[in-house]
Amino acid sequence: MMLLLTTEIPNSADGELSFLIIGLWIFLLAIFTGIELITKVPPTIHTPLMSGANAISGITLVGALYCAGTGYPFLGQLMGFLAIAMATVNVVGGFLVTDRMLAMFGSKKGKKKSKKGES
Amino acid sequence: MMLLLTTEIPNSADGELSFLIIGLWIFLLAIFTGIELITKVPPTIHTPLMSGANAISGITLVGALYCAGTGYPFLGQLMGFLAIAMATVNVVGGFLVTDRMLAMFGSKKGKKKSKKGES
Amino acid sequence: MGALAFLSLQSVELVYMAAAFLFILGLKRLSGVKTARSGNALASLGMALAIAATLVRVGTEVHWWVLAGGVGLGTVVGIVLAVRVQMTGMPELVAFFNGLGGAASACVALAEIGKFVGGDTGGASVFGVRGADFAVAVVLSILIGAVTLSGSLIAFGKLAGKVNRNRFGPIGGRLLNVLLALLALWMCHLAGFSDGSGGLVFSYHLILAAVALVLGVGLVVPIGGADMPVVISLLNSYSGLAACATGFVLHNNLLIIAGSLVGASGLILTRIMCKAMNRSLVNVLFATFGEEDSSAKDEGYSNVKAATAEEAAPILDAATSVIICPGYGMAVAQAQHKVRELASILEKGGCEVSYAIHPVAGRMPGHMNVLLAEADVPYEQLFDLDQINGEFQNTDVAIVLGANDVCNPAAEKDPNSPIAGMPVLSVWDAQTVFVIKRSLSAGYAGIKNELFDLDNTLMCFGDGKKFVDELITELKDQ
Amino acid sequence: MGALAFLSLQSVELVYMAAAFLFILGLKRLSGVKTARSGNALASLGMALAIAATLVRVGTEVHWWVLAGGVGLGTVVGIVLAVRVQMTGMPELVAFFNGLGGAASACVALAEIGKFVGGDTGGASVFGVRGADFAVAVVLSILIGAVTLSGSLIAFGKLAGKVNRNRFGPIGGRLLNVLLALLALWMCHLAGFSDGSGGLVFSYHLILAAVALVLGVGLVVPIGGADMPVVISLLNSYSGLAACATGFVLHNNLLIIAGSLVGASGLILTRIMCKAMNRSLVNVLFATFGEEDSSAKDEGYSNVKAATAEEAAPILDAATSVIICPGYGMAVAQAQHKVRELASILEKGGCEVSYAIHPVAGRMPGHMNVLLAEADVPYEQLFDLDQINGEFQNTDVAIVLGANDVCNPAAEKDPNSPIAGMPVLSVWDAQTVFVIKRSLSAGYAGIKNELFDLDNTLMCFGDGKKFVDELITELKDQ
Ligand SMILES: NC(=O)c1ccc[n+]([C@@H]2O[C@H](COP(=O)([O-])OP(=O)(O)OC[C@H]3O[C@@H](n4cnc5c(N)ncnc54)[C@H](OP(=O)(O)O)[C@@H]3O)[C@@H](O)[C@H]2O)c1
Ligand SMILES: NC(=O)c1ccc[n+]([C@@H]2O[C@H](COP(=O)([O-])OP(=O)(O)OC[C@H]3O[C@@H](n4cnc5c(N)ncnc54)[C@H](OP(=O)(O)O)[C@@H]3O)[C@@H](O)[C@H]2O)c1
Repeated sequence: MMLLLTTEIPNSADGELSFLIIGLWIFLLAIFTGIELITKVPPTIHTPLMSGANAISGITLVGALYCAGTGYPFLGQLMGFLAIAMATVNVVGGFLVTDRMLAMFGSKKGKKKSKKGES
Repeated sequence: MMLLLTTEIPNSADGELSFLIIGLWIFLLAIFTGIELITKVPPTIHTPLMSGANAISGITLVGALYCAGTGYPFLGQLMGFLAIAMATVNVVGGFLVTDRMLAMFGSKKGKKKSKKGES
Repeated sequence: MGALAFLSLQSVELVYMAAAFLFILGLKRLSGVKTARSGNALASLGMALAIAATLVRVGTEVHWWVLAGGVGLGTVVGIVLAVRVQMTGMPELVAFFNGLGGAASACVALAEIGKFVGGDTGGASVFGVRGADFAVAVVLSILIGAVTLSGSLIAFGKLAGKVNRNRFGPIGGRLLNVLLALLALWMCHLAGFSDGSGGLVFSYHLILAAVALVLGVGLVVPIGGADMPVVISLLNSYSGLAACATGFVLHNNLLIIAGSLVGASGLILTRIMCKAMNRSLVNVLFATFGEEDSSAKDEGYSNVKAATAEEAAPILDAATSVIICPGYGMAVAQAQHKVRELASILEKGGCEVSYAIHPVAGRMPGHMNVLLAEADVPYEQLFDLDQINGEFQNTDVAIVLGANDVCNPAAEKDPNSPIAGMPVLSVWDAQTVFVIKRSLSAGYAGIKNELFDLDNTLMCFGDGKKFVDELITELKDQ
Repeated sequence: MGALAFLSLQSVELVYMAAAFLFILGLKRLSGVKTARSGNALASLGMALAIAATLVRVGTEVHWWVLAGGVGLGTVVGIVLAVRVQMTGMPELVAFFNGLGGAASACVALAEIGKFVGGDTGGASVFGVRGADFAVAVVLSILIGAVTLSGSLIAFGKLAGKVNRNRFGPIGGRLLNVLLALLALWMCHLAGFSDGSGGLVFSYHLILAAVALVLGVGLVVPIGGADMPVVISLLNSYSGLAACATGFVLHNNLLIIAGSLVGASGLILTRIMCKAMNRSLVNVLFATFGEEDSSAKDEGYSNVKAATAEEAAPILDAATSVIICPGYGMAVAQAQHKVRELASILEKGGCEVSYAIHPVAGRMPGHMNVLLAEADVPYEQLFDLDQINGEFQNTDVAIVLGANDVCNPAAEKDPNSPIAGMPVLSVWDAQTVFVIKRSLSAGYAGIKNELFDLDNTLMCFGDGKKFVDELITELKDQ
């Protein structure tokens, strides 16, 4: 009994803190982080930002992969398949196309150097 | 048994996620949020920022208050008393002095108006 | 396996943390043109890490057709779409991907419900067995995800010019939308909180998804085509929030974080666009703006002076400073490479060339920047509205290339204009203004542009690419 | 009570979330001079909320002398200190408060250990009973908290001029510090991971605290007085990290968040200062810089021209542009109000007055800004290094008021100088330079300043406030 008392945590014991609360903490902080980060992105790269953010939202893939596990009935499997396929398109396509766009922004460096070389 | 299976969460069940992991998640996000926020503070208010941040670090007071609860032996109580007293100085003094400084920054508005009135 | 699974859970969480870290770092690096590409690479590395860790955790007891089939199909389609798309098609592609992201979240939630009803629930409700937070998170995932899917597809169709209001008949009427929304809420309640056999509960969720799909259509159909970028950005934010909700369903912090980041990004871009157009989000979403038949507006001009390339070239040749103001027409004509060529020729002749980029020129924020970057225009020559608006008065020629609304003086002069108050490029301050477009027809906002009537304006009718090409030929000849 | 406590826990968490939100919002508002004060108010509201919720949760089964006594004493002391302090004493006060914050964290951890050993542990170690994360978090709290306390007090003493190296004899020697650090680590191990009776375990923790206190002294004593601001800022960051560790001890997310915010703030300010001095943090912490006897350096000047107020005033009267460069001496002399008065008189005479604020002028980042704000100098007249360095060449008179290192040409010209590479105010580009200080002695870096020898420099010897006052009198007379 005494032993139990000493191991009691004064504020919040693990078991008690529901995931809802944990998730809300994370959500609160992540929203703020997101706002601070995005407001710093210059208009020039808003289109790549949009498609890049889009690719990140494909994170659902991580959730979808768990749906491939056994224990899901057929309808669940079908939904899992759809989820995985669509999220993968979003991730693969999104990052690729963003990279294609940003590569164009980057390429100027080489060009300018050669320009300097010319003059 | 089947009921148990259906209530199993595929990824991470509450009970299992230790507070260490939760705390690390929170820490990661909070550090980023802090960095983004602070880099936006202009040099002009770096001194108030320092004392304001200092006041916020008095948050330990929240932890210290739990130490006033019964169940602590005398030494623990003594430590609790010290913690509460010191953290309170930090919080009360810190926010007050920051406000005093910032009030000086703000006061210019009134002054300028009167200046305009003069000319 | 208990202890092993526990360890594995902790280490998977650590990898997820690393992934979240990389996402944040990636977005941070997006704030500079030079670091942006590496930022995207970091974010995709984070995604790869998260996927790898998940695969390890999921293990080999899986339905392979689901896992391998889904990933394989998705990868192929993703690569093909990403490689094939042309820069002008970017807004459509983003809309399409976005829809898929939302749909995936909804499907994950449905799969969880499938698993739920696959077990023996004893006829209890989702809420009864799994608690309120699970029930709410699931229905939110489905609702937001499905609205995002159908809304994005409509936006896609509108951008591609394949969808218009009439195609959908009464759907999108204000009353119908309210009814649909109420129906969706009711289905949410039934799906999450009513007792019933597994089959019944699953059907409720499917019906909820169906209603949400129709609602998505109904919400986006009445919005004017010119406002699609705002809609897409908002839906982008929704797809993030759907991922967030899925995170609450699966108790997965990484999904919550990544979802929130995307949600914030979409919201901020939406706000930026609304500000640049000087309109409120409510006005964008619920006022049927710019969807009127815009072709009928090419009347009422009294002082139009047209010029051929032959006539325009000498003026350009004599100019010592030129500002090019591209708009959506440049994207349509894919004239960016020709524009760059024209600029090089002018620069060789000692003329100073800069580009004025309006924040909502084109059909996406930053649309013009991407196109001009594709054509290797140095970004030092690109200036935004505030930087360049004072410069027009010292400029010999302003070339308005396929832009219309973004240099419409009505925004400043006519307080009753639908675009009143929107900051515009004051091209009319330049000595001479060339307006290159195919006709006198209106832009996306569907309104008349007094600029075409001004004394110092020369209308250069023709396709953007073709006309610039003719200018180049003329200049080379001289 | 089980269910009630659970409910209460959830709602306390929600209040804590609101508090975290307010802290973040408060820091966000600190990014503008106009919103800063409301930001501080928001943060203190957050703190009040968090404290109130905690009090409710703690309930009435408490030791009242601990609760009421601690809060009462702390409030009185806090108010008295905050109201009494003069703006020049700000760096010391921040250092002092900072030490208390660290100490509080250490005490909370010790109290937890007190509670732990008060129960029946059966002779097991902290680790054995409460797990590795608790044990590590506790010893980190104590270690960081105690180092912060003693380090801050030494920094306080150095700033107030009450502490110097010799007072502590051998403490602070490099070897001794390494030994102390090793001892502290060993005590960490004993405290957290060794079995023993409750009394023994508690003693280990107390010894750890004692060793950490000595370590804090040892680490800060050898650091030069000029580098105290960097040290304070670093210790500020430590006090945040200590709060963070306490959060891990108590499983309290709010402590983790607030602690991280403070930790980040301290780190960033540290980095900014190091950059402004062009030195690395390692160099600041481990090179004994600027602590040499600086009074001996007022020799070696060959071309010093002194001027009285009577001689200087006419030059000032004739000037049409003046830049005032304040430094630590202005803080010492509390000359800011007089400076403002002088500026008003000059402005009335049609002269343009601005202030050049070096990022490390004074003894704290932003130190000069606070002082000048106190004297109601409009912040539109304040310019930082980059903005104003090009202006000196078009300026008639630069008044260097109690500044020294921040306008030492050696930083640019002598690559072997200890301050080589630090960006400085190029006051020497002005037509005439007035240097107002009491003697030819060196500044905090303890080095010679060639500025005093230049042809266009006039040395105005005297206390800053007194000399400016004399200038004012002269100008009024004319
Ligand atoms: N970018 C964004 O993020 C965003 C967001 C929300 C809303 N919007 C809206 O989108 C509009 C953008 O303005 P904008 O000035 O860029 O475009 P605009 O006002 O839509 O005008 C585009 C013009 O390009 C011309 N054009 C079309 N195809 C052409 C071709 N092949 N060659 C030459 N010209 C061609 C059209 O005239 P002809 O048919 O006569 O050729 C049309 O008047 C604004 O109304 C804005 O509010 C943009
Ligand atoms: N601000 C920060 O955040 C920070 C951070 C880290 C380091 N530091 C260091 O602090 C130094 C700041 O440079 P600084 O130029 O402001 O100050 P400084 O180099 O320390 O010089 C201050 C000068 O003020 C004079 N002075 C003292 N009392 C005076 C009085 N009553 N009336 C008139 N003059 C008086 C002193 O000369 P006399 O004795 O001849 O009067 C002294 O030379 C730099 O070395 C910087 O690296 C600052």
